[in-house]
Amino acid sequence: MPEVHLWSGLRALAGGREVVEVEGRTVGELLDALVAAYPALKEPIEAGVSVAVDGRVIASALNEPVRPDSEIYLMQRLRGG
Amino acid sequence: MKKIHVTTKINGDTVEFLCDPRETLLDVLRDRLGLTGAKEGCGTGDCGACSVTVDGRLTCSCLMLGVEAEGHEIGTVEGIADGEELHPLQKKFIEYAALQCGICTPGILVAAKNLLERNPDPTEEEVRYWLAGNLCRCTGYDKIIRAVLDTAAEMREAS
Amino acid sequence: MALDEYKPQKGGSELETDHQFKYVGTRPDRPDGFDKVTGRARFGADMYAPGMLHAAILRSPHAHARIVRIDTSKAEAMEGVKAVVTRADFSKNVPFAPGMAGEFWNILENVMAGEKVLYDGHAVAAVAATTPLIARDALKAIEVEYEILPHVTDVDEAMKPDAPVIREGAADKSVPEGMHPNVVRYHESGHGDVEAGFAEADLVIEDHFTTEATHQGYIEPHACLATLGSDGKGELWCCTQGHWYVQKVCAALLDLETANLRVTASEIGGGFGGKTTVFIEPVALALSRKANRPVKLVMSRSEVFRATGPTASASMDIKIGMKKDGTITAAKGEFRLQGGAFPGAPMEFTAMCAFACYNLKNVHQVGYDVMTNRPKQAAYRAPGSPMAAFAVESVIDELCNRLGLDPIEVRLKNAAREGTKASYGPTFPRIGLVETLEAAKAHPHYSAPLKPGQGRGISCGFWFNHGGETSVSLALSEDGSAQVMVGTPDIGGSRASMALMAAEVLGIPFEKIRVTIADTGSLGYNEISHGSRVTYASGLATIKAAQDAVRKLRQRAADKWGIDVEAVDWVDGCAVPSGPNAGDFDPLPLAEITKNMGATGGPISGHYEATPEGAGVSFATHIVDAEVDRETGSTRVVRYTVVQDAGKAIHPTYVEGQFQGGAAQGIGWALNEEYIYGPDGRLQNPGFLDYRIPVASDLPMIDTVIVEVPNPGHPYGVRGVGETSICPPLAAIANAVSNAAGVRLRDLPMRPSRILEELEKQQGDA
Amino acid sequence: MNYYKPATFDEAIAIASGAEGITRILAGGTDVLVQMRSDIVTPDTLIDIKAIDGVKDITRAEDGGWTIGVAVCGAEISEHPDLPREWPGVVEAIGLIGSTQVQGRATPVGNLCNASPAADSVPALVAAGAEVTVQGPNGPRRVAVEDIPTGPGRTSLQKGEIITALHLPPRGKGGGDAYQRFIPRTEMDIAVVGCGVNLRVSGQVITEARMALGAVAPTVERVRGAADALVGTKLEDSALDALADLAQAACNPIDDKRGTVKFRTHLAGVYARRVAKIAYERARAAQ
Repeated sequence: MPEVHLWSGLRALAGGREVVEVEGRTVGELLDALVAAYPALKEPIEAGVSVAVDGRVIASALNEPVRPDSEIYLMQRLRGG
Repeated sequence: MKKIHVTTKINGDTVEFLCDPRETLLDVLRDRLGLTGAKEGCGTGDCGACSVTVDGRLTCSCLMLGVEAEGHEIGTVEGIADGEELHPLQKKFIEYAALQCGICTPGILVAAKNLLERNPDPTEEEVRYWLAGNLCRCTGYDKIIRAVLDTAAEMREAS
Repeated sequence: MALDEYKPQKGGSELETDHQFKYVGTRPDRPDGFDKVTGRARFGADMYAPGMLHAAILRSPHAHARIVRIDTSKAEAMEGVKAVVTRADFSKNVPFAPGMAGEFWNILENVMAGEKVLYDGHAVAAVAATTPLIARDALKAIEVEYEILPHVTDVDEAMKPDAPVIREGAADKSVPEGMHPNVVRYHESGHGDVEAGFAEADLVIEDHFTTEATHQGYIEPHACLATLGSDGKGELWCCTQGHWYVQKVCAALLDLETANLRVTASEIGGGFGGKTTVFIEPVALALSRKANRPVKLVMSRSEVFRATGPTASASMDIKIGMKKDGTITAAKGEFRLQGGAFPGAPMEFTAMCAFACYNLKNVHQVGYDVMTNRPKQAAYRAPGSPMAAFAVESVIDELCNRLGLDPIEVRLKNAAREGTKASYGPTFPRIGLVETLEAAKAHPHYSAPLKPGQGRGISCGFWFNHGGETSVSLALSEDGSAQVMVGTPDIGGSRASMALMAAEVLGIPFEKIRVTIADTGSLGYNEISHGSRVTYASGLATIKAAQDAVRKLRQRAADKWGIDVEAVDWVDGCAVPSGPNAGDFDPLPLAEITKNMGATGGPISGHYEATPEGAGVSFATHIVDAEVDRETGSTRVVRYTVVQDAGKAIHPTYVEGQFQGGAAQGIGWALNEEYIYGPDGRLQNPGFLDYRIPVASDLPMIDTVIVEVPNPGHPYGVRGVGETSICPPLAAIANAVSNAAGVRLRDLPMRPSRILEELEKQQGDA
Repeated sequence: MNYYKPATFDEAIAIASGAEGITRILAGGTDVLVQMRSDIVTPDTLIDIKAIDGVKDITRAEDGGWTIGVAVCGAEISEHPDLPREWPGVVEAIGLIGSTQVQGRATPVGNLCNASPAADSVPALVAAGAEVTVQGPNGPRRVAVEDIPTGPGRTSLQKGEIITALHLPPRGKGGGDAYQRFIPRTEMDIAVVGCGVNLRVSGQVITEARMALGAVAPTVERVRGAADALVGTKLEDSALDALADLAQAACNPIDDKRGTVKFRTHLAGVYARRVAKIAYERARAAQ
């Protein structure tokens, strides 16, 4: 199962965990699984998160594939100038 | 408020218009005469985007009333090219990428052309100080200054 | 380095590894150059419509006040006034939500004040009249009664327990218990054990830094021309970095169907992030609907300063530990940013970018998003990153000075590389920081002697870059020329890069390609031109759309030759048999295929719609020499060199331009630009006279070095280049000035009086 | 707003005398138009004096000085064949007002009548001992430049009075003047401190000295003790010290967005020294 790293600000919403294991083959499935496991994450995830998959920052594509051994980090959604 | 009748010459053509005395020359050029090449970046003479010449002297058209144009000759960016032939400065600005967004470009071209008419061989410092009243936020001025200096060199060779 | 050293990343787009570029990397004249040097390019304020009205906005003179009463009747009764709008004329269906979740509500509240005015310049009403002068006179006839409330404009003051509350309930759940209601978002990230790391250090420096809010300072004020009927259908012409976003927001704020509002992006006179949101467009539309006439609305320069989106200001604490050999053992940062009277200060990017240049075992960063009575901040070129670099790179410079270490060697020693776990979490793919440092070290500037009174500063900088939703269409003409329709407004010459990439794929000359910025009715959705994404994402989509067209061209050749399409290659603008086995046919040029395309299967176009997610992060290293007049505190930047990784420079001249522009803006931010608020909470310098952006005589030539470490997420290796260039300057200049003056400058801008004060303190200490 | 373009000063004075509300004279317009655009002042009566005979002329006066017409713009003064040589400080000061574009319009008399304490041309004109002709319903009078501004935005001109000419005294032998200002950028800023110095020397010894400071008090401040500090000296360090002290003592500035009291006072001393040195070198070279 992929491990998802949360930024510290999210940890309080996920029972204090820094790393959460959830099932999913795409970014979208991971996010859905996260919200199912920790409903408090719904608000920040809906407000906009990017997902770093193996070092690549996925800003919005929910269909990006994820492998079981992928390195996954949630990040706040990018806004550029 | 009663409008005032004004007769002037713009880019060589006689032009007549009516304007409120509170309107600036820039307002008149843009809103009454359809000459939108001059831009309003500040309205207070601080950015130079509205630069025109009045009787050959460089001026901010936002710092002059439309009624003051009576009897004078105005030059705008629309009058810089000779028919279909671009002025050497215009060509060099494209070649050097001396513009990014292009909003300051008309004012800078009017100002630079006026400089080269007075001083065909300016130093880098002279160009920088002459153009200090023309703000550009995109380029850091590097390519603008190079384009003006190279145009000057080319025009000196050609003449 | 050759392209073929880089293998495709998992899930990324494939690099065209064996590509010998014919057009990409050349420097042709930009396609819109002629329009822009002759004055005929049409910017936001250059559009007129028959029967058009002129609008003006009434703005709050107070920093914080309750609106007790607005009486517009006298204005409405004036001859020539055709409509007056207030908040009542906008949607009631935009919900409030805490934090960033309520972004549409926040925009609505910012566009037209509701119950309270929240900053000096906040819009309270607007008028449309037959002339601009009547509209301005009518504003004076609108009566507004205010109940003045206490205000706060400083970030640290706004966090204190007794600070006035801007808005209860604006904080989202990320904010820890017990914080002031003005703290609306919170970020914390990092890894390792920083305290253990500090214990390993030979020298630990902890220091406090501040930066003031600055403005993007685009020369073109916001302008639009709106037409909207009570049938809910409208047209909008405006200068914006993203017209689909404008369409979406305006539709929401005015209860329209998005598709019924067609938005056309004018030429844009600079944006730098400041035109990524809306300010006047919904107001002009509301006036137009009410007056049933087209309405033109153009901001004055003072309105731009008072009521658009400057940057956040920042108050920062940095602590870094270093060993004698230059190894950084731990780093910690706390970043408090105010972004005006709304959530959104980019403190999470400040935190995430702060230490991103370094390979750190122990790192921790905290960010606070704080509301004050200032205008709602907007993005400005790598939002949040420059201030972080200023604080962090200043401390690293000080560590190098005190340990007697070379600043580039120390940075090389600690530099993030491929495989480094980034300070913000993930593992870096192929990145180019080391290459920029090596190039800076090798540059003659770095070893040039300094004159007395001069100091040298260096700094690195980092920005993420972005992809985003993108649509491109490419249509071939019968004569073999091509139109490319992209949806990202061209702020700095991107039409040229698009045409170069299309030329590369199609194999036809650059001059045969016309790039148009399509309106919202002519193309699928496109995200804003932001995040340095245009050459990356629209470029990628242009390449893919051109490849789609090429596939169709190959099919036509295959049909003509009676062979399989797989047996047809596309070489240099011609269909050719892929090998001897495919058959013996003469190359079929593009124009030969398009000449008869109507009769061979119909028009040929290429399309691409996607959200490319392979944007490559980028790094830069800047070298600055500055000179300080110790009698007056005046500073002059005398030499400047930018070294930055572009991935691949499609049009190198415009890449250099981005480097130079970012550096110049950084010089302004470092030395002279600042928002100055008086004790009354009013902005004191809303004009170019006292908001001092660099003028031509202030700056030296700005040298550039383009480093190319290709981004595996783009077919040609492009990384964004627009934003990273503003990340190092604040720190590089501060380091140069500090080294020239012999005192550490910790607060921006480094205005002369401030430098003088620091010099006096130094003399006092001595 | 009513706009008038009289052909004579008498006509202009008659209009100004009879006008109700706010009256402004329009020459270069670089302050008037900014105030109109920013909604600070919208005049009820605007009198454009550029059609009056002689307002664009620079003429040598009978005493060897100069008379400058009230509509002569900065660029025309800088381009004059003789004036910059005789009064380099005055011409430099006028040349520092605004950009090239502003130089094409702005006039020194407009700079004076705008009555900003930071006006660049005024300290140099005061140091030079310049005067203006003021004409009103009661006829013309000559007034020293330093007596025109009475406070920020206020002048001693009475209703119906108009300045009709600017006069520079004859330069004479051994005279030199200079003006410098401090600004944060290199151009386009309002002076944080401005300093004009005008000296006469005989050999190496200073025989006459005048100094004026801008932006350090509600009006441009003539530092009357400058002569005592400098006359009889060869501008030795002790004389410069005394001058700098005087300059700082003359300061009565405000804290504002452009500079603090402390900063302005400090700069006044720095610029008094710097500018006096330039004026001294020029005076010595002019013998």
